[in-house]
Amino acid sequence: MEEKKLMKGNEAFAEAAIRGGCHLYFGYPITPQNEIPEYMSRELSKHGGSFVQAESELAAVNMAYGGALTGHNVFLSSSSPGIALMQEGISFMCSAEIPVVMLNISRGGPGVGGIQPGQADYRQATKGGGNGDYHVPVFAPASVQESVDLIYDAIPIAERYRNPVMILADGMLGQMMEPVTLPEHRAVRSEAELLAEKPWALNGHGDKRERMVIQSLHLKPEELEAHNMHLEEKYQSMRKELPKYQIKNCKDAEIVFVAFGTMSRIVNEAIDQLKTEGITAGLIRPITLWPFPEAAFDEIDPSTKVVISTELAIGQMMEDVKSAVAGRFPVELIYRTGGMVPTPMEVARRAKQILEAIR
Amino acid sequence: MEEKKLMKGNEAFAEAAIRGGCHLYFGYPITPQNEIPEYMSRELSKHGGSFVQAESELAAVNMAYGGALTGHNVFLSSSSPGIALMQEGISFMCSAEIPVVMLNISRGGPGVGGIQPGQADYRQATKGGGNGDYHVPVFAPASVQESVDLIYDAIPIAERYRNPVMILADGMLGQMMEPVTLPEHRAVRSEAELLAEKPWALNGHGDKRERMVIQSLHLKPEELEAHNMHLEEKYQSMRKELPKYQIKNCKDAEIVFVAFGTMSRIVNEAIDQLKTEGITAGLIRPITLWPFPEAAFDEIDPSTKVVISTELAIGQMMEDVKSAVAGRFPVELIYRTGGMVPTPMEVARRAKQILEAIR
Amino acid sequence: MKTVFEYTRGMRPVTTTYCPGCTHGIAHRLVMEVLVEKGLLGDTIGVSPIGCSILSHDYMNVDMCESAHGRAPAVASGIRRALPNKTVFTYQGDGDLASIGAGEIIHAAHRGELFTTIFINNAIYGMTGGQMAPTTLIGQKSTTGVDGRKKEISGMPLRISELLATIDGAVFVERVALNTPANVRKAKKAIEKAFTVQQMGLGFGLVEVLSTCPTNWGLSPVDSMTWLEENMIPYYPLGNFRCPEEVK
Amino acid sequence: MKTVFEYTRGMRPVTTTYCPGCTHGIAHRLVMEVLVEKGLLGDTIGVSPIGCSILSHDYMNVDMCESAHGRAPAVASGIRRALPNKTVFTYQGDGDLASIGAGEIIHAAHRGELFTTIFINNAIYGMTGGQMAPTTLIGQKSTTGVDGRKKEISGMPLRISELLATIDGAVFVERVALNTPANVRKAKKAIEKAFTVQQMGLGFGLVEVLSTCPTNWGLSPVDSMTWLEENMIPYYPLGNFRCPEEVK
Amino acid sequence: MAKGSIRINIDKCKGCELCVASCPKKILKIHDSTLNAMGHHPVSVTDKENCTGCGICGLMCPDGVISVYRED
Amino acid sequence: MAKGSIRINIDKCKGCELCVASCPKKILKIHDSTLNAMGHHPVSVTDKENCTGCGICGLMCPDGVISVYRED
Amino acid sequence: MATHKYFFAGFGGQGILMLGQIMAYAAMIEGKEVTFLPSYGPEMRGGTANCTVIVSDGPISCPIIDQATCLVAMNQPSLVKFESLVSPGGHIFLNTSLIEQDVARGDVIVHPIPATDLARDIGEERAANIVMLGAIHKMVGGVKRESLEMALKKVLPESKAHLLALNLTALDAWKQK
Amino acid sequence: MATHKYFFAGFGGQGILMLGQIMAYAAMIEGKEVTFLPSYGPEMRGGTANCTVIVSDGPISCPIIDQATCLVAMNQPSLVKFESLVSPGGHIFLNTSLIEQDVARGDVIVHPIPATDLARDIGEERAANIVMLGAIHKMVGGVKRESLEMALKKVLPESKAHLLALNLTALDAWKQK
Ligand SMILES: Cc1ncc(C[n+]2csc(CCOP(=O)(O)OP(=O)(O)O)c2C)c(N)n1
Ligand SMILES: Cc1ncc(C[n+]2csc(CCOP(=O)(O)OP(=O)(O)O)c2C)c(N)n1
Ligand code: SF4
Ligand code: SF4
Ligand code: SF4
Ligand code: SF4
Repeated sequence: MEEKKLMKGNEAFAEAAIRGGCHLYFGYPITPQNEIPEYMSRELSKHGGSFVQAESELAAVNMAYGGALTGHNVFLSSSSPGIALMQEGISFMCSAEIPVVMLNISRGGPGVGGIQPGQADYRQATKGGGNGDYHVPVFAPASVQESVDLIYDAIPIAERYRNPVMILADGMLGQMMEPVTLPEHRAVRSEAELLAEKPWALNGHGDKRERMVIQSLHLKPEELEAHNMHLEEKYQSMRKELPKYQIKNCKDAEIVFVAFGTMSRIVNEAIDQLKTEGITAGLIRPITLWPFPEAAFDEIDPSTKVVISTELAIGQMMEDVKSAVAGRFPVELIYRTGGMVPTPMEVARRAKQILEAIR
Repeated sequence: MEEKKLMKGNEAFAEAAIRGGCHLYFGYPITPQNEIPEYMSRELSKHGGSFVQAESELAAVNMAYGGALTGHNVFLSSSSPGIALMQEGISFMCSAEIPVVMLNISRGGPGVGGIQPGQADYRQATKGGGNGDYHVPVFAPASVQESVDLIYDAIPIAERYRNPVMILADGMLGQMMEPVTLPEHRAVRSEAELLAEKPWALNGHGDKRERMVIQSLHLKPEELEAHNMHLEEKYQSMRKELPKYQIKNCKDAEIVFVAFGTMSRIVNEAIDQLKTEGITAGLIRPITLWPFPEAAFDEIDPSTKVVISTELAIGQMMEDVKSAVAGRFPVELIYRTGGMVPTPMEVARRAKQILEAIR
Repeated sequence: MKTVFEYTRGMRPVTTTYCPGCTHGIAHRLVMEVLVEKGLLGDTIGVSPIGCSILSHDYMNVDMCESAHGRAPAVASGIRRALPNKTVFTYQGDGDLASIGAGEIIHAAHRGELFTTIFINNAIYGMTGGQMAPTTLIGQKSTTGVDGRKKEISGMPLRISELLATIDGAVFVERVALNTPANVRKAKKAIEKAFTVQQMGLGFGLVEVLSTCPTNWGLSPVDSMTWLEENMIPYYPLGNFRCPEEVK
Repeated sequence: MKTVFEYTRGMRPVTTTYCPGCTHGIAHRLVMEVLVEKGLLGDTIGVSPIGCSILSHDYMNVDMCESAHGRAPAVASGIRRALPNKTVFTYQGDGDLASIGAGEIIHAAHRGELFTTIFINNAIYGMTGGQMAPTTLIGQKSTTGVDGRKKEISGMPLRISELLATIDGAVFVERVALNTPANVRKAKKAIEKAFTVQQMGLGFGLVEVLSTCPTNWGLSPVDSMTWLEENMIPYYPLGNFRCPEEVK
Repeated sequence: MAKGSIRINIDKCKGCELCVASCPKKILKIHDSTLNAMGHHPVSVTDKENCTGCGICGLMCPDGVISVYRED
Repeated sequence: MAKGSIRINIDKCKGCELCVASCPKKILKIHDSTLNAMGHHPVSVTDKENCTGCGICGLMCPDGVISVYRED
Repeated sequence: MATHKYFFAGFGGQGILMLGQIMAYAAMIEGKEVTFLPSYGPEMRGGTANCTVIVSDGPISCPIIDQATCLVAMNQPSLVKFESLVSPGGHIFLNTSLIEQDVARGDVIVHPIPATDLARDIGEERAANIVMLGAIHKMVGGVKRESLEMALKKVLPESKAHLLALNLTALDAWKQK
Repeated sequence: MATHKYFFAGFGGQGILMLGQIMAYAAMIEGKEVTFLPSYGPEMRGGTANCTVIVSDGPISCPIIDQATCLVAMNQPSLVKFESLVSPGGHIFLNTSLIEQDVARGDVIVHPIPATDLARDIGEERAANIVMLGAIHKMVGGVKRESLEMALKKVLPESKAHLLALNLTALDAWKQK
């Protein structure tokens, strides 16, 4: 294991992608993730890779598709409105089954909004704004170290399912520095190894096999339905295999918070503060936002008084929380929006109010 | 009231928009809605309006924003992947509070998919793929006549809330012909009347007032949060004021189908077929998909055995159905995808199987 | 007995879905003949965006991928950066390249991406049923301009070769037509040069191919050839706009 | 005593957030002076897309709207079609116009939309912190090209005026610079003509304004002026590329 | 004897007449009374003897229908 | 008497020196010992008598700081 | 409540959609409920065309049919593909000018009409659809003759108004068979 | 478990973020847990800069603070804006070279340091941040002196390595006040 390094989130994310084997990066500047393309522009050529500053996010997502359909690993990053511009491309890659790892360092919206951290891209990430029946697994790290690990791990996950995978972090994670242990560089695969592992990848038929096609259009609805059913099977596997969450003393908590990413760290401290006031509170931290870790909610003690979705968004995750809770507990919301971030004390105070209203 | 006309769906939709007062149309060709731009290109100039064939859907949505921020009514149409390309623009218009009526004549996806009818843009429409905290009311007509009426009515709704409104129809509705009664032409408003009604609209300050600004960027998070709270208030009003649905014998039904648009018509006939086999079934037809008409589900008789979400999508609406049912009944799914459309008999047969498995 | 003409093995032995007399078929064949003659068939990846030719991957005997409407140049850029030793081309219609994909083609040229674009200019949207394209001629009828294109409303038709030739990275730009045997032969030469430019790593190359769309023009295939000659060529002059010294 | 120079009432009496010596301020003022002199201030709608100048609506005394990054020409087209008797302009940076918005500007020109574009070419992305723009010069350092732009990786810088001048509907295209008093005066003349073209309904007009970004160039404002003169003007020659007879 | 000859893959012919129009010898003609599997009237040679084997018909056929041969 | 004179709105000055560099009479200078509310050292005139009222400083100032007057 | 579910199928160019539209117009003229649902998409390019028309005295819930009460097959592939769609006791109209094959089923009423030949006889091969329409009207009904004539006038584009007489003749041509 | 929550604030250009980073590095070198959270965005352009550094012996859950144990105000506006952030009994370091105002609260420990002047005295006005760092280290602690020196070496870019000696001097300059 390497020694710890103090790194700015965005730079650590870029380095994690490189070590994970993404030697192709296509991106367009947008705050608060500019350190990523900047880092890639300096570092990728050292690994025999390629950095292209795309003319737009629309171009970037399509370059990513092009790069990845050759079997090479591609990393893509942007921030909220830039991700909105990629929706057609994301839906396309799902339909064509092309694995790409995408990072959204999200900010406040809607529209241009602001550049301070937000989580209001929850719906954009988990429900998708592309057309049609598709899903993208979404991971939500809470620290620089976890981001690094999730990005690194997302690469083989995307490959395994032949599907894009998204990491949803926010501007705060991108801009802060924490000590991180960087993972080892994955072994570089030769072109032949790559093609052996990814027999679907295009590389020219070399007059040795039938020509291959990567497609998204299926004019015959029978064929499109069959293809969609095939995709749905993959999504079902993901639903079984991917859900990931962390639980903190839910056993005898009056309040169970649900929070992801940066917000979960604030909630963690709020829980400590509540404890000093004699209120026991627990936390469910979804690490996958899609598939949403519904099983976590079975671990809530029946004596719990309220489940509180705690978000930098106006109740976006709350919809999934309600669905998972399925009427077993009242579900309440604590949120800030537009780039405002509550302090732990603020969360604790509002939680107390909610609890008192229920008691 | 005018006499009935036999009209192709798409042409009737275009005419409804014109009669409703949308004299600006910006669009880009995409099957199965091409009759709309074609109709507009022929008709709009007759009403002193303007048709522009945009260079892309991205341009179209931004032209629509430009046209509508002057206070004029704008109509916009496309189909699934074209709508995906508009997500940044839709989020932007919500944030800038610009009313536009948008029509998605949806097809099979994901990606390019196919051109046969589908409802798999449900999530795209109702959860949105733009960034940030925003919502777009979505209306789902089931006949050419209802489409005409909903488009016509959507125009003042968009104006009232200063928010885009979407009509989600599918290729079948766009391509079929049914007799329709067209609504009256709304009175044409003079520029002065328009500005009196929409004091926010840009028209040049005429050296008579302070310059006005329409904006989406709010660099100070405090301001962005305040703006988002203001938007959220509107969304709360919409949640109260807009939900719309139709119910068909839910009182003592063993099965309650939930279906919208084209699919609801198939279900209607399936219900008749089930009746001949001694099975009573009812239908909840959401007319607004967002806000989802949760109240409708309170009208389900406690004796009902199963609620079946019936979709041309893989369980997209089912998520909202489950949430509305909140554990009161088992929720099952009947679907086709990728442009395949089930016949009434097929729906009846599968519903029977589901019912038998539950009994 | 000598074989003077035979269908290239670069084309798969299937029947295309193109309308009778549509020159997409000729253009396809020329590209494949060039790749066969250059020995590149096995080392090539093609990109076919949405448009009538989206199914060209069923016809062309090379690895191919579809792309979203207009985005083929971005996709090709991605492929080419991933596979620096392969040959890459896009085959794009005029709606695709000149309208929705204008930004992407300009920036592929701007970066001097090392791929070749075959640009089929048939002055109309084919696949979607005859709507006006940026290349539709003044007076030409379309389903979104039933009285013919008007300058006041839609501007003058866009000349893509002239526009791209102003970009340094677009080192090879030539406009050809498929209306006569002589022009078909010239078209093939241009395509060959464009691929040579790619092989030599000199920059981006584009061949604009004036083509017919008998169905949406409402003309017979033979009359379409005449219409192309009499209407398109005067506005879209044939010839080379840029060619590197090394290839001349 | 005669007033020789006074800040125009077209500018609001506030302090801009621009960095010291940034020539955005000069360009703003010139546009507003022209509108005041033409008596158009009250009849104008401006469009400011994302970029350092997104807040120009706080400074310019006309009705204005923001636009998504790159899409100002589409927004302006929409406004102009809705308000055929008003004056409309966009004020766009080089990242905005030449990169993400390349398609939109080309098609506004293609349709000959009746608005005016002020195109601020400062050879860099300002707002986001100095990344390479399509207009960044060879060798020029940026945060996504720390060793300076290289032709092999990023191509040669895009010359927007030359490119747009090939489009029929772009009836007025001129490149100016803000580095000397004489050039500032010429810039104003060009802007004035561009608006005249719009008033006369002749077509689309664009003025490319070579500007400085001292902050991201890492130079003092005064040195930036020299750098502009010595580096930008040689690659981006000043002058008129297209002008209708009526306005000459 | 004819200098050249052609072979027509009738099943692939769409009857577009591009070959007919371009044959310098004017010896190609749509065969009105035949219909191929696609429902098109395919092309046929009216005067074999006059074929020069110039190859133009093959060059202009969009559908790879025609092969052309010439005596060495 | 000076042919011209200028008025400097010190609070808006960002001290960029563009006027300093372009004044043909070289009579403008940043006033190092003053700080305005924005924290910039504003410009000042070193030699009022030499101002010709040419207007160039106003023309080159990006921030509307300077007004210029000339004797009629 | 009488409900007719027509299914018209043939080559593109045989006027299948026009056939359906005339029927739909006629029904509407009579104040009946009607839906017309065409197939659409690129398969139509030079390929096949078909449409469903439902005519009813009461509201029509569903424009998609499980079974047709009346199939018109204008060419051979249409018969093969859609024969099974017809409800027992339903009608099949065969354009025997282009269909040699027989209907395999025994539980339907078959009407062999050499529509293309009959149309050619009256001078316009492309009026075969109208010939068929006349036959359907006679043998299955659904709408009145006047309504059909009015519908014909509505559907014919102005530029083709001179073809009205010919089309009216075509309506009766089935009698000649 | 000792936890220090530093909040550094001043003008852009005063080396605020560097100050925070050196502290963070030093903490990491000692194996402590640490988070460094800068303000970001366009308000930084010529404007203000601030950052939060948390140093702790145990895991740090939250990088955002309700209260700081130590505020460093390098200019007047920072003091005004952030004075209330300090926890009772906490420390406020004032750059008295640029701040004339007094701290209003009585429940905090105030350290007036003329950092800019002291830095100018040793020959580099921009080392005021390091002067302050030395003072914090002495009066509040949190990390060891060796760690600070190692961190300084890490944070100084190679091109500025020659400034190391000067910076080490700056670390002790507070003694001169
Ligand atoms: C995002 C998106 N918008 C629109 C379409 C619909 N569409 C399909 S092909 C096409 C254009 C076809 O014209 P062209 O590119 O000129 O090619 P042609 O068919 O004429 O060969 C369009 C608009 C689409 N598939 N995707
Ligand atoms: C869709 C989208 N992508 C990226 C951004 C980030 N962004 C904001 S301004 C800008 C470019 C600024 O450069 P330029 O247009 O040259 O203007 P300048 O700031 O230099 O005046 C970018 C990339 C954004 N706001 N939206
Ligand atoms: S960053 Fe550059 S363009 Fe932006 S205000 Fe500063 S100097 Fe001007
Ligand atoms: S080879 Fe030449 S002469 Fe012979 S049929 Fe073909 S075109 Fe005519
Ligand atoms: S050109 Fe080809 S397809 Fe056309 S008629 Fe001749 S052989 Fe047939
Ligand atoms: S008016 Fe002319 S001479 Fe006087 S200060 Fe300004 S630039 Fe100098």
